[in-house]
Amino acid sequence: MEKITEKIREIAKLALENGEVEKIIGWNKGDTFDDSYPVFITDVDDADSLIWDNFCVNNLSKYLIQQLKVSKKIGVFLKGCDSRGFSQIVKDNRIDRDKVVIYGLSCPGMIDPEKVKKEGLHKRLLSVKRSGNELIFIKKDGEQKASAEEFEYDKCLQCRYPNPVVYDQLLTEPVDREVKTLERFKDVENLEALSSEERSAYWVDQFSKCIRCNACRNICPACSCEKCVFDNEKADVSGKAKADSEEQFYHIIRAYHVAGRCVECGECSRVCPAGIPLHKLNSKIIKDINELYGDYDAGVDPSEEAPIGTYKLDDSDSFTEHGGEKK
Amino acid sequence: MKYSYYPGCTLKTKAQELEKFAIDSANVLGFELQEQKEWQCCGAVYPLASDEIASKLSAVRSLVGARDKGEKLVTLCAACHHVIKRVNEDMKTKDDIRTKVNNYLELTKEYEGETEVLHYLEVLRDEIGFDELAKKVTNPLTGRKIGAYYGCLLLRPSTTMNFDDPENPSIMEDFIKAIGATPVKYPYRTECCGGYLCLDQKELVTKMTDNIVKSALQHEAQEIVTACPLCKYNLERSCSAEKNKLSISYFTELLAEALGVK
Amino acid sequence: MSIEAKEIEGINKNKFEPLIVAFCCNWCSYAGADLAGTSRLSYPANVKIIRVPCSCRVSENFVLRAFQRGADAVVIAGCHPGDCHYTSGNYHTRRRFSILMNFLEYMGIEKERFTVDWISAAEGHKFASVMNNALEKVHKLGPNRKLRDDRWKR
Amino acid sequence: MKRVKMFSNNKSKELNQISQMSGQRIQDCIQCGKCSASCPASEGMDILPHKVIRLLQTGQLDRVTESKTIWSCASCFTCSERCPRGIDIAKVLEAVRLTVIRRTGESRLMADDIFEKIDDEMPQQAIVSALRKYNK
Amino acid sequence: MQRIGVFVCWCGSNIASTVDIDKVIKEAKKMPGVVHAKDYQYMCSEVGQNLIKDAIKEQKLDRVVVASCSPRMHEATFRKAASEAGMNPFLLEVANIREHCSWVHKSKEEGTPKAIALVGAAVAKVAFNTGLISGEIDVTPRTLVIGGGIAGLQAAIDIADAGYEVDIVEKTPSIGGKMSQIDKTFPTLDCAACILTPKMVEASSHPNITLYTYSEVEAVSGYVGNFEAIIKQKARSVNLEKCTGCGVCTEKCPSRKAKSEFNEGLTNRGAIYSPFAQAVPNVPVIDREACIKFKTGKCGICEKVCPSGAIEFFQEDTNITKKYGAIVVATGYDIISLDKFGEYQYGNHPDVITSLEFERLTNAAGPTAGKLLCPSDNRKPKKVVFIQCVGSRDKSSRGKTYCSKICCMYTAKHAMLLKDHYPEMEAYVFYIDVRTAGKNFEEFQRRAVEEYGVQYIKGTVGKIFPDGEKLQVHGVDALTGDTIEIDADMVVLAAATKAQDDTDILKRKLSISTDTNNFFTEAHAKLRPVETHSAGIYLAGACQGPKDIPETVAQASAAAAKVIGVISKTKLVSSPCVSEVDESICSGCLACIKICPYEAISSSTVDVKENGKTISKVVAKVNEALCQGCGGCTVACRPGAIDLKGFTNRQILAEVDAICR
Repeated sequence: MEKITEKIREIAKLALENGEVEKIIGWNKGDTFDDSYPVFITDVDDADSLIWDNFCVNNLSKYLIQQLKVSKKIGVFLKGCDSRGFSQIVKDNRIDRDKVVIYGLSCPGMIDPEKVKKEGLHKRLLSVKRSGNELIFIKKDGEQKASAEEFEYDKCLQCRYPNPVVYDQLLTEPVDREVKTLERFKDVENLEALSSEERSAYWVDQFSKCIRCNACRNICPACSCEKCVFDNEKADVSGKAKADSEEQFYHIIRAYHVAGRCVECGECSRVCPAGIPLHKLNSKIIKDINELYGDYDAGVDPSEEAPIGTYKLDDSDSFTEHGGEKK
Repeated sequence: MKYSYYPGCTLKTKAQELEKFAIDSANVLGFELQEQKEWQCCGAVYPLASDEIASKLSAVRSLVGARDKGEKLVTLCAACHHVIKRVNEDMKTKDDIRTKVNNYLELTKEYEGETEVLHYLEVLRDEIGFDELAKKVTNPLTGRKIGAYYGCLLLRPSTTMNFDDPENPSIMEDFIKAIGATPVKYPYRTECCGGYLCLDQKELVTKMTDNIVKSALQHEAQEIVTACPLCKYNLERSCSAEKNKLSISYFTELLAEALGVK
Repeated sequence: MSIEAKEIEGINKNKFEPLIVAFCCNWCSYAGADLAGTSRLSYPANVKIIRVPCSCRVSENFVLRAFQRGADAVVIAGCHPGDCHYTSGNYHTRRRFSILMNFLEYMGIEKERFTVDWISAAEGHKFASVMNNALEKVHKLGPNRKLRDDRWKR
Repeated sequence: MKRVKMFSNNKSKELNQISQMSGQRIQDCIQCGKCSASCPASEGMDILPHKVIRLLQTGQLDRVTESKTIWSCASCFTCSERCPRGIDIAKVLEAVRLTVIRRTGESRLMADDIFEKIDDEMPQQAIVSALRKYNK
Repeated sequence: MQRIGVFVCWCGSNIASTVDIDKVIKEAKKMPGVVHAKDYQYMCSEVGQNLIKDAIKEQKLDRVVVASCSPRMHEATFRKAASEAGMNPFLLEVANIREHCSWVHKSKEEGTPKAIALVGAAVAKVAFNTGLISGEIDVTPRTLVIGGGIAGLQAAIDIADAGYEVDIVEKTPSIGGKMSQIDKTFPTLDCAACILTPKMVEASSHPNITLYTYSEVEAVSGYVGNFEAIIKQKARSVNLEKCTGCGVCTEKCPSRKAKSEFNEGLTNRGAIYSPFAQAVPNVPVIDREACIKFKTGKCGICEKVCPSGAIEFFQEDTNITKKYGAIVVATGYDIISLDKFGEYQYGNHPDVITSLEFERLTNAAGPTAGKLLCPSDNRKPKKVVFIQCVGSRDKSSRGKTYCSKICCMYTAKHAMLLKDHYPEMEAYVFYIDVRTAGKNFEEFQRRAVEEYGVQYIKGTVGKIFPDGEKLQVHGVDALTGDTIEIDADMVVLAAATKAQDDTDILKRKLSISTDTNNFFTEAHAKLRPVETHSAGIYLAGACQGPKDIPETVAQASAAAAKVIGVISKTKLVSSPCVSEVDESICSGCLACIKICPYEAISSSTVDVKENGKTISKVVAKVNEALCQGCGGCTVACRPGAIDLKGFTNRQILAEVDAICR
């Protein structure tokens, strides 16, 4: 990854120097081992601060919407999942593809600091290096090796698109990792197996934790409205009282609004300060869409019709018995 | 090609030639009829009332047998074919019957009408092909004018049996052509012979069969073929009368003759 | 009157008075409801109808709001697929609410509380029976508490 | 001829059974007579099939159960095949037959009468069928 | 705070008997914003309407709720009244307390609370109503008539006579339709040609009418007043202008295999042919499937013999695009295939024919020059059996469930004509019921029986047994209870009518709807019989359901009147209940465009101020003339930037809330 970091810096420099782009969106390293945060740089000298490491989980595509309002052309680094988010944003007509230069990064899987902490490895930890499927924890007092699998984000273990689906320049060798797609909807199936009482109890409990900080909404590449319906008084659903029904309303509608557009980046769950497993909402809808209207992966093939907003004359449905009358 | 084969009671007693010639011909034509182990009488008539389940079980057992061997089920006797085919349709389409039967039989794998039921004639038409058959004919019955008699059970109800056009069928005529003879189409070939009425409505049956035979004669048929033992019986009793002498035989007999195995 | 209706009458004697909010498209289902009226059919007063131009005008917000404010069941009725006055509206309804129905079930709201059906302007009888069935189901389930906004007294 | 008393279709239990057993909607019949015109066994009948349906429509079951017609039907399904109203008349007649023979001791054919009715050529099929149709 | 007035109608006892009006009034007065509540026996009456008008003026009401019958019944009435009182009509809402309340509930215990709830909902909604102004649309004063049969011709001529341009698009090479094949017409027995051909000539020579024969409607877009249609003119291979219609080519054409459509396949025709002698235009067409030149490259005799050099093998299909203000659909009917009716031996025996074939066989211009002969051996039949309801009133998979309507009458006509020309012939008619509703119809049918001695037999035919040159017809006389047998020479089948096979395609092109039998559906079975649900598209003739000629012509003229009502206006008023976009909220994702069935939404770029800077952004834009107000877009719009006037999110949520009180 160090080599890639070098590459990233050169490319950034070059692009800014020859004016190919006005601005670069990438990651910087913070003080702690796991702090790799997004930066916007316009100054060539800042390029040297850019990094690529095991904690660059943050999806940079969403920033383009705002930044492109003030910049003519932007260079951005995108992982596989990020790139799906990017194409979805383009499909939603929120940014102009031609104003963006995409530097693709094939992603070996990002490391979940929580898992590191759980193992107590974070104490006196300086940095984490990766070679293949092995992690090397470099601490003040020497090194420690471990298998990467155990520390990757759950979503990364499920990742089906480690390589960018769209890019202008790919900075890495494509990686291929075998994916346990069988597990893809395991969470959903477990919930489906419960009784409706149990399910509702589960969700009421989860949503009651919600503090309406809107982090899920802000990070989500599918949540790209100028003004969210929940901020639009005219829509008359902007209630934000600390009441279960309000939070349920918010999360149901949010999940429903990204139906057929969620790119499964799992950022919503990651950024939720209350730790609500929001991705389980989206997975359910994806599962149903696939079953009812055929498999569809948002943000992969721009030419493909999104399942919501289109229809077939002989669609099946989930309410009339015999699954819908054909006509 | 191997098929599960359901003979039925009559073919083991009064209609042995129907079966014998069928099996001999099959060997010539390169397919095998594997008689099912411990088959039971199909009941001869399809139980029309919705509340009769028990009388459908034997048919289902045969269907399951074929299913488990992964073979199509072939029949010869029109009555058996009718019963088994319709019961199979019930198992496919009638949820209540399907559940009841399955509950009763306690099969390892539930039966849902997967088996394909074929009449011997359908095998000749759809699996072998009449053109192929014609090639295999060593002793064509050239010049013989033969009237096919279809009867009821193979044709109706057409939605379930879908054996052929219920009003103007042609499968038997095509068969007759294939074995080198000249088919005679006569309008009564799909009219009922009276079936089981022969037990206590003999005179009615005679009236019905006379119409059929007369019509065949009028169109200059020299003989009649059929696929049903009961039809054959009824028609023969009418033909015993001097006025309408006409020989009645099973289609398999002619087949065997044409293939030179009679 | 239909047998179900009689039964429901019986049940109505005890206090639980369910509330059913029905969104009906103006061209088919609302007209179907009118026909149910003109042919003097009967369905319980618990059903309250809201008129929309097309079933595709019904937003998931409306459905959730109804549940929030104390509806025990919600019905959406539109023209039969292929007969939409606006040619394709109900096809969108079909997809949107197939998804939403499963999703609500996933949230723990019983499927029986949410009905989507096709009722033509000629199907007064169907309208009555759909409403009666919806009510029958609700009576089996009892009042809806899920999604319910407790601050809102009904 | 005797004047028949009509009463609004208060269906007797047996009539309900018949529509249940047959699964057919006799009220769909528009009396076109296709069944009677098609029936090859009509010569042996005292009441033509379409009249049988009509009598059932008006609830006069006894006249049907006492008729020769139900015993002359050979279940050839010609009527069922052609009925423009999609009524399976063969099933209706079967249901009537069953109502009769299921009444205790009203089997049309007793096992021991069979022998005088058969000859040695007669195929088993005929006997089994007859027993199925006439005997419970 | 608004000043809302509530008016509760008794509808005589219709509402009052199961709704406690006083209680409703009492409760209504308590509702937020309500300043006035009154009741009256018949609100829709003049007195009732005045009650509303006066109150609006005196009480200074700015919104009104009328609790009465269905809005589908009287919303328009009351809104008109409101506007006469100087209030914007869209500030009035109707609460349906009759169809949806008093008529479906049995007791005041049930009815009254529900009525109150419904009034409450209406009050809550109306509080958010805003005055709406209808827009205006230009009108193209030209009409497209699809189908050149009697229906299309009648409609076209009526419209043209009123002074407006009409284009007729006819699929076949000539106008005239089914009627041109018919010999005589019931109940007056005047010859079809004598009354049809003049109309055909009139249509072709009318200065306001343009004929597009051998053409089809390829695509239709737009909306009432402003349709745009693409018409595909199939290559005729003969130059319409040059051809004199001398007919030499059709005589000389060596290919004689193709069956004559006009003679129902009873005769053959050349590959180059004119459907019939009186065809309009009288210009032949080359059937390229049958033409030797097109199949082998050789021949070309027609080209050689044509004195005016009109043969043009090189012709290709051409598309014409034109604008129209209104459309009349007059595509007519067809008859079902009889393959599934084997027992009648149609197709097996040449002497079993359909009624339409019988028309040809008795037509002086037909294959037998009007002499009735058996197709099998041209002998004169002695006994002719007519069978009705072949596939009509048939619930089985073989036929159609409906009554074909015309068969009873034309069969009576056929039998009568037959007995009139050949008194010695025997005519039998098998019928299930004889249906002769219509002026002089019953008398006509009885004449066939009473004066001409046609044998009517209640019952039908089981099967026909071909028997040498005879046809043994086995039937039943349901009245005597006899099974009967007739040794007929000819059998005529009254095959069921059906909708045209391409109905579905046309339906999608026009976005109008069809019923379960694939006939086009009218907007209202009783009150709007010739309109469709799509404004500006009208129906005429059998494409809307089986019809005889008088009915067809009547409906055609009715459709014409409706059309004239539209195109005679220079401007049309469009419903103001359309979608509108709030550009400040719209993100320009344009999900709404995909939903809209009318292509009423497009994207546009606007400049907006965002934290100081002016930036240009893409937003959705609604064409109010195209928008039909279904509201699909409003749901597709996640932020709720697009809303539907008259049914806004606020209004509907307000109703929900009110109902849940």
